[in-house]
Amino acid sequence: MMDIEYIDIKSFRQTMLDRRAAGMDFLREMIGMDWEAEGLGVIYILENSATHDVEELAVRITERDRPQIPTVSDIWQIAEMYEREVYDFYGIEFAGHPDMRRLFLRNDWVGFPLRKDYDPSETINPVRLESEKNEEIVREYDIAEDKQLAELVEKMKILHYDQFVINIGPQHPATHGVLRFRLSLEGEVLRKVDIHCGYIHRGIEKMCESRTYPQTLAFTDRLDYLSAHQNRHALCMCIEKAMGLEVTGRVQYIRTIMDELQRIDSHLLMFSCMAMDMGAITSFIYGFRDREKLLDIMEEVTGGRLIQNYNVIGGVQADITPGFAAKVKEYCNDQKKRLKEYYDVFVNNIIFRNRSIGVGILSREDAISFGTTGGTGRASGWACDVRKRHPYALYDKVEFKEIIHTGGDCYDRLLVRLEEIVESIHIIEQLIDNIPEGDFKTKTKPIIKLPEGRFYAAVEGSRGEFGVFIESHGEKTPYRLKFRPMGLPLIAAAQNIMKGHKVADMITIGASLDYVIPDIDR
Amino acid sequence: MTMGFLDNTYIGNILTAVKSLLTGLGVTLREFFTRKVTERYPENRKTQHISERHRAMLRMPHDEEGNNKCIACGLCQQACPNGTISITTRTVTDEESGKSKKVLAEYHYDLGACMFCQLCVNACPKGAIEFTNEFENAVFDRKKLIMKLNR
Amino acid sequence: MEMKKPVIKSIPYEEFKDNETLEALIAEINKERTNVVVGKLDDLINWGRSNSLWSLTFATSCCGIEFMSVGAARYDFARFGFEVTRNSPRQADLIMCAGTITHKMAPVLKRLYDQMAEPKYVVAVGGCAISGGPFKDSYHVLNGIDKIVPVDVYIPGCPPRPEAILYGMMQLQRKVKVEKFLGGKNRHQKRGELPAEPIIVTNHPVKEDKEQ
Amino acid sequence: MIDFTSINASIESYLQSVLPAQVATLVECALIAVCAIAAYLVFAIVMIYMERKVCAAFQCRIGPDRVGFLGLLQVFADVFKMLIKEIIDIKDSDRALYTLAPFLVVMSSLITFSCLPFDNGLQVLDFNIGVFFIMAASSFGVLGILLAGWSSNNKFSMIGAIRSGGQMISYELSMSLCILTLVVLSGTMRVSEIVEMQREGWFIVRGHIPAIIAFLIYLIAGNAETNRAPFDLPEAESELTAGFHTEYSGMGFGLFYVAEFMNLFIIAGIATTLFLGGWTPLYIPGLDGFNAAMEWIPGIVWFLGKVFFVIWLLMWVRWTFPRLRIDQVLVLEWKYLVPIGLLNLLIMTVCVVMGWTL
Repeated sequence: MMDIEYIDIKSFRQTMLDRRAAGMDFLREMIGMDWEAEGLGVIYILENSATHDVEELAVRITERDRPQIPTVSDIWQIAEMYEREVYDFYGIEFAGHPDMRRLFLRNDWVGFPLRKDYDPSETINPVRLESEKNEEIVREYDIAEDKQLAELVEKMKILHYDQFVINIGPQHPATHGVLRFRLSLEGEVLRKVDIHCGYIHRGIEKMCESRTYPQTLAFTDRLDYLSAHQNRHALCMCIEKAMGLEVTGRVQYIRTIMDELQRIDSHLLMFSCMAMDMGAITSFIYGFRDREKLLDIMEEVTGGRLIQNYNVIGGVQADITPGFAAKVKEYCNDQKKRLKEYYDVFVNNIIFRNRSIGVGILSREDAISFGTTGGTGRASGWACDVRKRHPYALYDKVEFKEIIHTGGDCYDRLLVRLEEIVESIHIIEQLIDNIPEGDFKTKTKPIIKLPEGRFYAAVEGSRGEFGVFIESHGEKTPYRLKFRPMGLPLIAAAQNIMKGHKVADMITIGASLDYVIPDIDR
Repeated sequence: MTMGFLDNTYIGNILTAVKSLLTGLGVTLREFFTRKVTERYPENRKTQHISERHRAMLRMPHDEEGNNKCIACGLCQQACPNGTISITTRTVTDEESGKSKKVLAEYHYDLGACMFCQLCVNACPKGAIEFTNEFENAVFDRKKLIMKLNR
Repeated sequence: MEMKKPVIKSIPYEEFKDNETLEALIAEINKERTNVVVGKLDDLINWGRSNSLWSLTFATSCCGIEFMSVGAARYDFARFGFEVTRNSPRQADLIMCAGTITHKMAPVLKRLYDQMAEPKYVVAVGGCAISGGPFKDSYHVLNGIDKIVPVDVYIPGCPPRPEAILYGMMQLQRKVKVEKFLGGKNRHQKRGELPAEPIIVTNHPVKEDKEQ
Repeated sequence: MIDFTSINASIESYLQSVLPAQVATLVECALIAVCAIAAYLVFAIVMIYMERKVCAAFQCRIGPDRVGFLGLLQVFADVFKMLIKEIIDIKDSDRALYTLAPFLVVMSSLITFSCLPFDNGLQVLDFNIGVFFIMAASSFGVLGILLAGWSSNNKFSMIGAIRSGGQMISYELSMSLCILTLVVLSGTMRVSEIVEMQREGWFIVRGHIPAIIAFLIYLIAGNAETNRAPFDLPEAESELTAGFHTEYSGMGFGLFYVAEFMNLFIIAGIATTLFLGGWTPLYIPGLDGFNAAMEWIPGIVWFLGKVFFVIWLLMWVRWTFPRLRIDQVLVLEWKYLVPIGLLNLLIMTVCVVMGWTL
């Protein structure tokens, strides 16, 4: 249950500045809301990166035609992206924001889909078969305090016509899905990077509002399919927390083990894809070869290779199979040997080292300001592991090391992932022999209703903090369900750190940040 | 990877580089001669192992007389998050007791939209439906993916 | 006339699914008789085409990862000669649409399809590409790519396992094998069957710039 | 051993006897052209198959095995497919240059290919500046790539072509330096003489350290010349989709594809001719019986055996390393390969002058 402090819009900016000065340097989450009669609003979850104190603030505005809230994008860099998202979904304009474009939807989209009064009919927004026009001009709103409504003050060009602009994506082998970069080049050097996302925006959050709680579970696997277990774990945890349901020890063990297996899977894929992006196809195949063994183990238990549908409210879908523990142990031993091969063939290779060391450096301050949790943050020296910050499941009972590197470059980002594989194996080895007997699922009522209130739960996903926010009005469907994307901070940071590098470095940086687009777009 | 006094010199750089490249070549050479991991589908169709729990298609098991366990309660249809299942029922009157009850007329299932979340199977009170691991389902016609599960 | 049945190594004809649609297609193609020489040449060309299906790498979400698995060591679609995945649509023979297609992506898919050189094929992989799958109620998801491009093979699954993708590719091979490249009917006509393009609304969403 | 010189002579005298002189020459030319093109295609097909199988083996895969026995017919299927693929007209492209570009690339490699001495006398052109001619002919392929990139009206192609230009022209230098090193050792530029001189010891052995260094640099530079990984920047898949040939479909792309493989063959062929003794058998001084046995194996087998070994080496490298970045490619050339190559040339010259060769 969250305790939210409402701030008056007049003192909003000052409050936010004060909070930042008080050490709240990590904007964990920014949630747009439509409370119908009570107006539109935004919930901010702030965290102190040193003490891990969390604070929840909210701001409301009753105006619906042109709601305006002062920006915080100059206080926390990530807010620039988050505010664009809120604008896209709720039409809230952020006064003072430098680039108020839609983030996910086409720029000719009609309406704001997450508002409760949105009309989804096909006649308003049909499938258009012509591409959207590139929007070179953006709106910027003046932040003048005395005015009632901030006015449009300036037109700014994203990319100038006299620049050599190339377009990478949305269908491009190195964008890991459907992300689109518009690059302004000078020779091979990037002068400006403009990232477009939304090519796989499926409106999951809106769909969840009309689904029962068990039905919402299925979507989490499809957000970031490489941390399917963790995502689902987070949502189950959030719902269980709201219901006041305790899961059995056996379930905790299974969930923790599965989360770590999934993490290994994701990190192996990250290594493979990074190798492929840099032209080392053979290393890519080695990574995949070993990943297949892991998938076999997971499939035997969960029935799925990628989309596993394993966690359910109150437990897991099915009990682990008898041979599970033995197979996992065999795999873990095998994988440790394989890791050396990765280092030999790819990581220590002089070509790779030259291409990744010192490339795309993200400083610790920027990492926190952008909120790039996960391996990317840890490669920049920020101890941001949710498993340590806000332990859940069994993570306060097992012993493991939080891998921290300080270089902040592409090389360190890869190293963090590879070393985390070892840590994950270490966690699994502590648990696998001690799984207690018990039920694999606590019985729940057929229809699940959550008590009124707001709930937030977070897990350490494969590439950062994955959070789930639920606002319940006591019904069997959530009033608002928001997922904290792990990838959005990453691409926000990417836009910044890519500048000044070469085209080839852009690919390296993209691969090392390890984003999964369906997770960004939701 | 240190070369002692040659560190960061012109020659030292060349030597470290060559050493790292040779290590890499060694790994691939070893793989060149190891046994390949490829599984020969479809040659191994008879012997290949697919996890029992793998979900590839929904099925309604029938006994020898062609009866199924479905009682047409519609819970699966309700549980389905995206309307993959549609059930039509008809009412039959039991001649002895005179009571009328709903029975299943047609059980339609759209394999092309199913997301294999298992909510329908979980919801079914009679265990009338289950997932199978028969994955060879590719067809040429979209209509073929909408299946009638009951006989 | 004896019907020409496409042969695929290791799987007998009868064990394939959806032979009815294929037979209907054969019947339609073979309405007009062609001479023997052209027929033989056609067989040769179709043999070449069916064994050299190079796919465009077009993966939008989860199914794309399974597609990568198909390319990796364990499933190895190189055995079928499919391994040359091209990143340029000009050089690809089929577009393997693996993943959800949203409203924003739809024009891109259509454009990629138009950029490909004939003969070209479309395979819809996974529930999302077939019907919108899990997201078919969403405001931003296209309910099946067959609304904008003609689809040759549907591979259901969410996501389909790698073997299922290989099976789908073999289905496509069968389809290619029965087609007529020379003289006969081929798939050019299929374009006409597409639904008419949706109505385009051109009004603008956000408020007009005040300066104007 | 079969001596192709006499066979050639007899064919020529036969043609001269039945046909008037000019016609006979024409027929000869046509015959040679047909043979060269046929051989070119056969080797291309063999190499594409080999590449797929070798690459698969390095990657723990099987590679093509369903089309024909062991997948032997795979490449033929690809050829049939490619031949009938639609050729797309690109909007706003420079059509003449766009069409010409792939032919230029193929022509360059075809001319170079025909200068390779496959066996004693089995060589189209053999004249006193043969090595020089090979260098010249092989280097105009870059023109085709530049034209392809320019005429496609595509920014990816353009970047690919520019990268290619910078890269190929740079690496030409160290390649020439290596060849020069060998010319210093052999004292001639006539290809047949160079091969003949290696009858009693290949140059890589006789030239010992400088020759080995030259061989390695030559392989690196040759790999870069053929635009293969780790130097495949012009078509860097993950950056530029397909680089300079992004807009080519059907046979246009097919020609680039074939030319890439044949360039690899040519690089290996030149390496064989200059360093590994061409078609001459393995010769170990002192072991007369062994040497006689080696003599029994025909020269063409020796030549192809060595060539495919070198190709395998290059494939091994190709399927192991990640790709370099454009500035690193140039740094490698100008900071490392060229200075080392120059020094190596000096060492070789000193060795030859002092008679320190074996």
